Amino acid sequence: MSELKRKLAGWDTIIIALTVVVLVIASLGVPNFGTSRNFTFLVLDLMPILLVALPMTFIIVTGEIDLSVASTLGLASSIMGWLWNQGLSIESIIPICIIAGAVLGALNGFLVTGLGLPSLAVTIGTLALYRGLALVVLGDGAVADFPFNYTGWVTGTIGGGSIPNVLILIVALAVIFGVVLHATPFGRSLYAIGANAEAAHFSGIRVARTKFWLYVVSGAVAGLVGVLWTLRYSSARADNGAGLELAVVAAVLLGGVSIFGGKGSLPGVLAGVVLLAALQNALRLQDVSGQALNIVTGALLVLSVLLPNIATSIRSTWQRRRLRRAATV
Amino acid sequence: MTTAVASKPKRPQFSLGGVLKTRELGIVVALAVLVAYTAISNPRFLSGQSVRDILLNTAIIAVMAAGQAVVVITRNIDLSVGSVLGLSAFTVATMMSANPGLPMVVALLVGLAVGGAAGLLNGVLVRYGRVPALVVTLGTMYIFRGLTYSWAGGQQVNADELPRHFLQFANASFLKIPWLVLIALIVVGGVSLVMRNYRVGRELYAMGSSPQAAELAGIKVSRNLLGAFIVSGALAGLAGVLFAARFGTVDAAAGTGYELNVVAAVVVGGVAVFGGSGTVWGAGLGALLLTVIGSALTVLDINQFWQQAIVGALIILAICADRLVAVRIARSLRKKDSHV
Amino acid sequence: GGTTKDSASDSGPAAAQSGAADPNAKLKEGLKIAFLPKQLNNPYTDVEVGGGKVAAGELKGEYKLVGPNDASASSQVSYINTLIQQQQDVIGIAANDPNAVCPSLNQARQAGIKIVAFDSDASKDCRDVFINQATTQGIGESLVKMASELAGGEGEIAILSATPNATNQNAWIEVMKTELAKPENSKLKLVKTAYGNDDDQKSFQEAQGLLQSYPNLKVIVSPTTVGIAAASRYVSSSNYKGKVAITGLGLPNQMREYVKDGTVKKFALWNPADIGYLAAYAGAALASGQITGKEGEKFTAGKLGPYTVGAAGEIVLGPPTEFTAENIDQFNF
Amino acid sequence: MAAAPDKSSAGPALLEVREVSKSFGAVAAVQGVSFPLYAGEAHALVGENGAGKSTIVKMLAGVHRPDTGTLAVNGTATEFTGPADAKAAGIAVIYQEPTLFPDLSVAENIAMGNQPLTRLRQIDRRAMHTNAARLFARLGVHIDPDRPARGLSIADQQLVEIAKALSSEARILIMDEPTAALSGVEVERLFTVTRALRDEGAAIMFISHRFEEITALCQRVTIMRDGKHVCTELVADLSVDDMIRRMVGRDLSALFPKQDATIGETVLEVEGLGREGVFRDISFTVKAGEIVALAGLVGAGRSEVMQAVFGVDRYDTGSVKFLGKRLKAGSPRAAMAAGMGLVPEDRRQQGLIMELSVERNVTLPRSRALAKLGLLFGGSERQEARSWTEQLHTKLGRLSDPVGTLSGGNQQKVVLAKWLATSPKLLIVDEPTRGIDVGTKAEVHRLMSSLAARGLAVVMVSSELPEVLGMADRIIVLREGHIAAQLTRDEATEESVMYAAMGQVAA
Ligand SMILES: Nc1ncnc2c1ncn2[C@@H]1O[C@H](COP(=O)(O)OP(=O)(O)OP(=O)(O)O)[C@@H](O)[C@H]1O
Ligand SMILES: Nc1ncnc2c1ncn2[C@@H]1O[C@H](COP(=O)(O)OP(=O)(O)OP(=O)(O)O)[C@@H](O)[C@H]1O
Ligand SMILES: [Mg+2]
Ligand SMILES: [Mg+2]
Repeated sequence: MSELKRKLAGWDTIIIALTVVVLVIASLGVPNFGTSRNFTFLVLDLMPILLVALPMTFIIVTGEIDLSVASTLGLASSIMGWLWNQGLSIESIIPICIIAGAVLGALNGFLVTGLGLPSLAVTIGTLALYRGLALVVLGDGAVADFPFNYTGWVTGTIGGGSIPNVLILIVALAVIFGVVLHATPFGRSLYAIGANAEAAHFSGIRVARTKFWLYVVSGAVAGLVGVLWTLRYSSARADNGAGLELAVVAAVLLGGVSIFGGKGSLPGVLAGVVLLAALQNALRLQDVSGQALNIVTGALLVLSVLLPNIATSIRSTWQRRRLRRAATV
Repeated sequence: MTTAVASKPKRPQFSLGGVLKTRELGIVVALAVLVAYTAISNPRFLSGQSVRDILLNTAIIAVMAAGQAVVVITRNIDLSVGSVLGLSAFTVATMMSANPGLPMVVALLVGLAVGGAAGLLNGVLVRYGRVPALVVTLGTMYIFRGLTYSWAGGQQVNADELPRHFLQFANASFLKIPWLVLIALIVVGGVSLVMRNYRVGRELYAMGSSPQAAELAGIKVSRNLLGAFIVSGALAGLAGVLFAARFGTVDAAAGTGYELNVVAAVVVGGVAVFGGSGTVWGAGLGALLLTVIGSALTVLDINQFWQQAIVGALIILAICADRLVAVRIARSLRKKDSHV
Repeated sequence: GGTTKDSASDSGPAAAQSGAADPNAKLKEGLKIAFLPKQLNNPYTDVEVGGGKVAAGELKGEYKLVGPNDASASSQVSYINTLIQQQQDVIGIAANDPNAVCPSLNQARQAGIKIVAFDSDASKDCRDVFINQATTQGIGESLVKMASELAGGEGEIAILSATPNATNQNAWIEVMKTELAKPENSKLKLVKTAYGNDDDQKSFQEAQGLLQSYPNLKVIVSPTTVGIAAASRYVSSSNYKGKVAITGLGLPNQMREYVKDGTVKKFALWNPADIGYLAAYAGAALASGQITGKEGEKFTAGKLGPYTVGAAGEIVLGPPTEFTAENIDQFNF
Repeated sequence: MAAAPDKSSAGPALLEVREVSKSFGAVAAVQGVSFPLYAGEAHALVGENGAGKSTIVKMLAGVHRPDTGTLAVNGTATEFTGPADAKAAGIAVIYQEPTLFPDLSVAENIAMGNQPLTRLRQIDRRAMHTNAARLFARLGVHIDPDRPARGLSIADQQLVEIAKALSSEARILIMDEPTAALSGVEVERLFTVTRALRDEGAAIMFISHRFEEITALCQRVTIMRDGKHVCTELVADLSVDDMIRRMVGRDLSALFPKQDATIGETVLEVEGLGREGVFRDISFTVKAGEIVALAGLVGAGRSEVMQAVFGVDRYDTGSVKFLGKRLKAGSPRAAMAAGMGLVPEDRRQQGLIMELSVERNVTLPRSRALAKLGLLFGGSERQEARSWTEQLHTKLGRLSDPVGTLSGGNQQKVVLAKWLATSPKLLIVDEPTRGIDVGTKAEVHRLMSSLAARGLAVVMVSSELPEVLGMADRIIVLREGHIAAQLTRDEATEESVMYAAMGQVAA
């Protein structure tokens, strides 16, 4: 089977196709889905998952995982609220929150690469730790009085048109991450690490250092998303983004990234995120209950991997049959 | 996760038995210290009622941890246990409230069956669908929860709708030990024994240690893998029954978020997430440790907001300690070699 | 320089108040009335919105119920957005976070949708009216009153609340504290406020924690239906039964067993169904221009009779009912 | 050499391969091959890399199912649905690549599947331990049965595999290049044991690229070329040259064509290198155009030394100088930048990334150099990969195929290509011709000496004495982690090297 055909058989391509189909059907079939206001809502809803998914893709490609992202987001949000109450200017708070995220990421990175602890275990620990610290920082209160010119920007659209401001940010970051992963030596090294860390080490790739920086980036992005989240809901709270981590992992896997590392593409992941968000948005417009959404999400997740496998196995058995027949005649 | 040799602890199974013990010994020590400290600052922590409560709270997580450990040892994971608990708990609760006449045994069996079925589905998808366990069980986590919700809707089974003997089961005890605790002990003990001393157990370790090699060695990989997931599911189902009996009130949200606690317990208990090593009773101890931490913090009257942070920190400490022991073992090995 | 807390201009443009009220305006029919509770699949909520459904029927309106599975702050927003898309006439909302929902609610109001907050208020400048189950003052007082009676006027009491940032619970607790400060309650000592996050098991374990940490505890006051049920169940199954009294706000159906077995002497609650019912009528009145949410405006809420909009657009349902072994069997919710 | 008792061929075949074919996608790995395995006879299977030997092994083991054709056990055609069936049929297999369970103890690895049981059907640990110990004694190796398999050197792993196969007391023993990782002594021990089994009436199938081993052990040989069956003959009736001619399909130029190179300035200076418990005070130099061989018994620490020099492994004492400049310890990247390359001994774990395509593997160390403005475009990598794989005559389907689908020897060529592509000044090759057929071996040797002639410095770790003696200008012999002797090309003989390596006169 040819290069092209094999590419087409890949999960990510299937997901991308599926996403397009869903978008088309929804905008034709679902009333109010196609409207520009709904588009804004859609973008705002998928923003956090999509942004966090970018570094998460890198990390999973190297065969590790980061379950602490949502808690990092929450902690960043708490810090933002606390600093705001201290009377700092929002212009200085935002970079501080991003740096804070980076630091939290660095701790993950150190535990994983420095001490060689399994990332799944470590980030389950920091998941609890960071969320706890978020509570310590902001307590049970919520800080709300952020300046409208910022909250407004996040929820607003370019010149009041139909393109949300945050879309620029999303596209920019997505492009950067995509190019780095798919067209740079660094990107190549990530796949190598994910597929066989020892061989990568023997090829002169700095395995530990690379992973460490991935966690730092992941933390920083989570911090940024914490800021955006806070501004969008104009409410800084300790429990912001709780439970987001599994949604992100789900989206990344749905996008065709192998949980064992070494496989996956960013376009696939983007498609995965959009697919989930669009489906939920459309189904909600159709008054489908939240529980049904759960079932759909789960089913999609499993099917996205199951179907291609079934397809290939059918193909191969069919081939063996043909050979046997050829041999008997 | 990656099997990066660099980050993979070098660790014997049951050879160097002494060293192996120290791995769980670490947890035991941690437990002792924590209990001692808490008891000193508040003696009531060791009062019958309090100890009883802790054990009762541990029982449910411990039962699930035993099943989870088996799956993790085969280099897989089961994130659906929380949802399975919810499904089984709600099924059993509605069944018992519908016909209060049913004996406890039936409830337990139904719970096991529901869970087992769920586990079977996971296993089939992982083995025959060749879908990574984390993906499958993350998916079924959503699916089972969704099913329970759409079935239960708003309704909730309240204590007053459940038959006495069912609720009694949580507190009633057999020679001073509450049934719940007894069941947990039997489960953890039994599974540990099988995993340590029986062929199928060792085969599960082998599968986790090197899946390809397991295939070549002619191990019945499919059978064992399905078995592992069924056990994990069934025990989650059993936990569901215990949950219903203990908490009386059951709604569709029962057991939400348990999956991470259970995995945490298993990991703290020293089971390597890359599979192939660790022990079931270690996982049981992990569950106990986490519960004790939880109630100790409440008893010590630690600021509500600090509690979660402390739990997280302690989890990480536990993992670090485990790693230290592992490194020590690796060292001792190297030494042995060099004098060959 | 930069934008700081002090220099910040206050949040967004509040939606323009629709003109003057016309008390005799006829209630419109066929109104689209949507309810967005804190979270679905919670028995208390179901009773609440059940009342709303009845009212919507009487008003010949279209009733709709949507909502998240988790009571998290932000999860309600996407549902509000959806309701805006669907051009509802009235949204009845129990806010998980008074501010997080604000921007969307204002968008809704700009789109001409009337917002009725019930049960748990959204911040004032993004809703038209708020249906208050009872004055915060009233509830706080009756909670302290019951606690004092059960404790025999003196001793340690503790509070088992819902989530640490539940708007209404915190308000009530504030009132309780001021009440306890009064001389007649000087012998009552509030030793701790624990949070069960409206999660049955967490509440259950928090109750355990309280009883272990405070041997001389006399009363646990739980101003949340989940908390009081869990606490009662723990006490009734432990050897604290009879030694420690439980009271607070609970659902008769959930509490019946513990009232019967003596664990709980008395607890209070308003009729949740009436809240939804009143919310629906208030929404209709708004949508029909009978009221605009200004203080002093009057309207009639079907079987509940006439109501007056209070300060800051608050509409108070009425005093809570106390349930005891004697009267509990008359209620079924 | 025990000549074959010819009557055995009269007896019925324990196992018979009948017209089997197997293809993977486009690659026809095996096409209509037939041969018998007789009781009490050792049967060699030879062919170039990628000829299809391992594929046949895997079909006999029940890992692959033949697309067409059948396997007959005791004359009755049978279908293996999985390795379990093959085991049940009394077939024990040593795969080309070790297949141990790193977390389990060595004893348990050996016993896996048929552990001794107590009456409670529990595993009898003591019995298991003693069995393992007995087997090791029989093979004369020193491995602690209770240590985990993780951390064993390839050689030790291979020995455990052998013990595993012996423990199952199978009637049919299939060995796919079991000696590739072993040095002379172990090979001899292995052969004594195997001969014993054969004389007890077992049927042996033996795969190797070393003809002296085949003539030493086997009575019958089956030759394959490009997946096709060439012939099955008595070893006695064929000269080594006949075999090579039939298997390669042409006459071969001599092995070890060492051409003299002008020795240039010193490239590598190792000073008193040492690592706790593995090696100590290792000092030597390598000059441009020189081929230095590291000889010694398996486990002598040769790989560890060179890995420390290259920086993938740490060292506690001493220093490494490259072109006069001191090299940063523990940094392969620094070593590469300075112009060093290391072809590691463990292809699967260290040399290649099995899931990645051939091209990605070849260009991995070079991706930075190939990038334009920091960006990589598919073209540049592919060209690089194509030119090098073609120079080494690598047998592969598509450059985008996962390298794991190549045959053992072809994988080895890819590793060589990967490092030659970095055009290094010093190339360290650890067991460069392990599992490589004669044809390729000759190429690799020619390549090495021509590179040396062009001024490349080469350090070669090898367990194959002929190779060491044939290729090296200088030979450094390691024993138990320290240098036992340094011999020039003229001083070096089989005896002198073995003497140094074993510390006593080689019997
Ligand atoms: N799993 C597989 N998928 C695709 N192709 C394969 C697979 N296994 C083997 N092949 C191909 O089949 C052919 C024969 O491989 P095989 O391993 O049998 O050769 P071999 O004789 O063992 O070579 P060597 O002496 O190097 O081990 C090779 O071209 C190889 O690329
Ligand atoms: N990964 C490892 N972990 C622990 N010990 C090891 C490891 N690899 C090798 N050793 C030990 O280090 C010593 C030397 O290793 P090794 O056998 O690779 O030396 P060698 O001379 O390179 O042998 P060969 O290259 O022929 O395999 C042996 O005692 C071996 O057991
Ligand atoms: Mg081979
Ligand atoms: Mg070596």
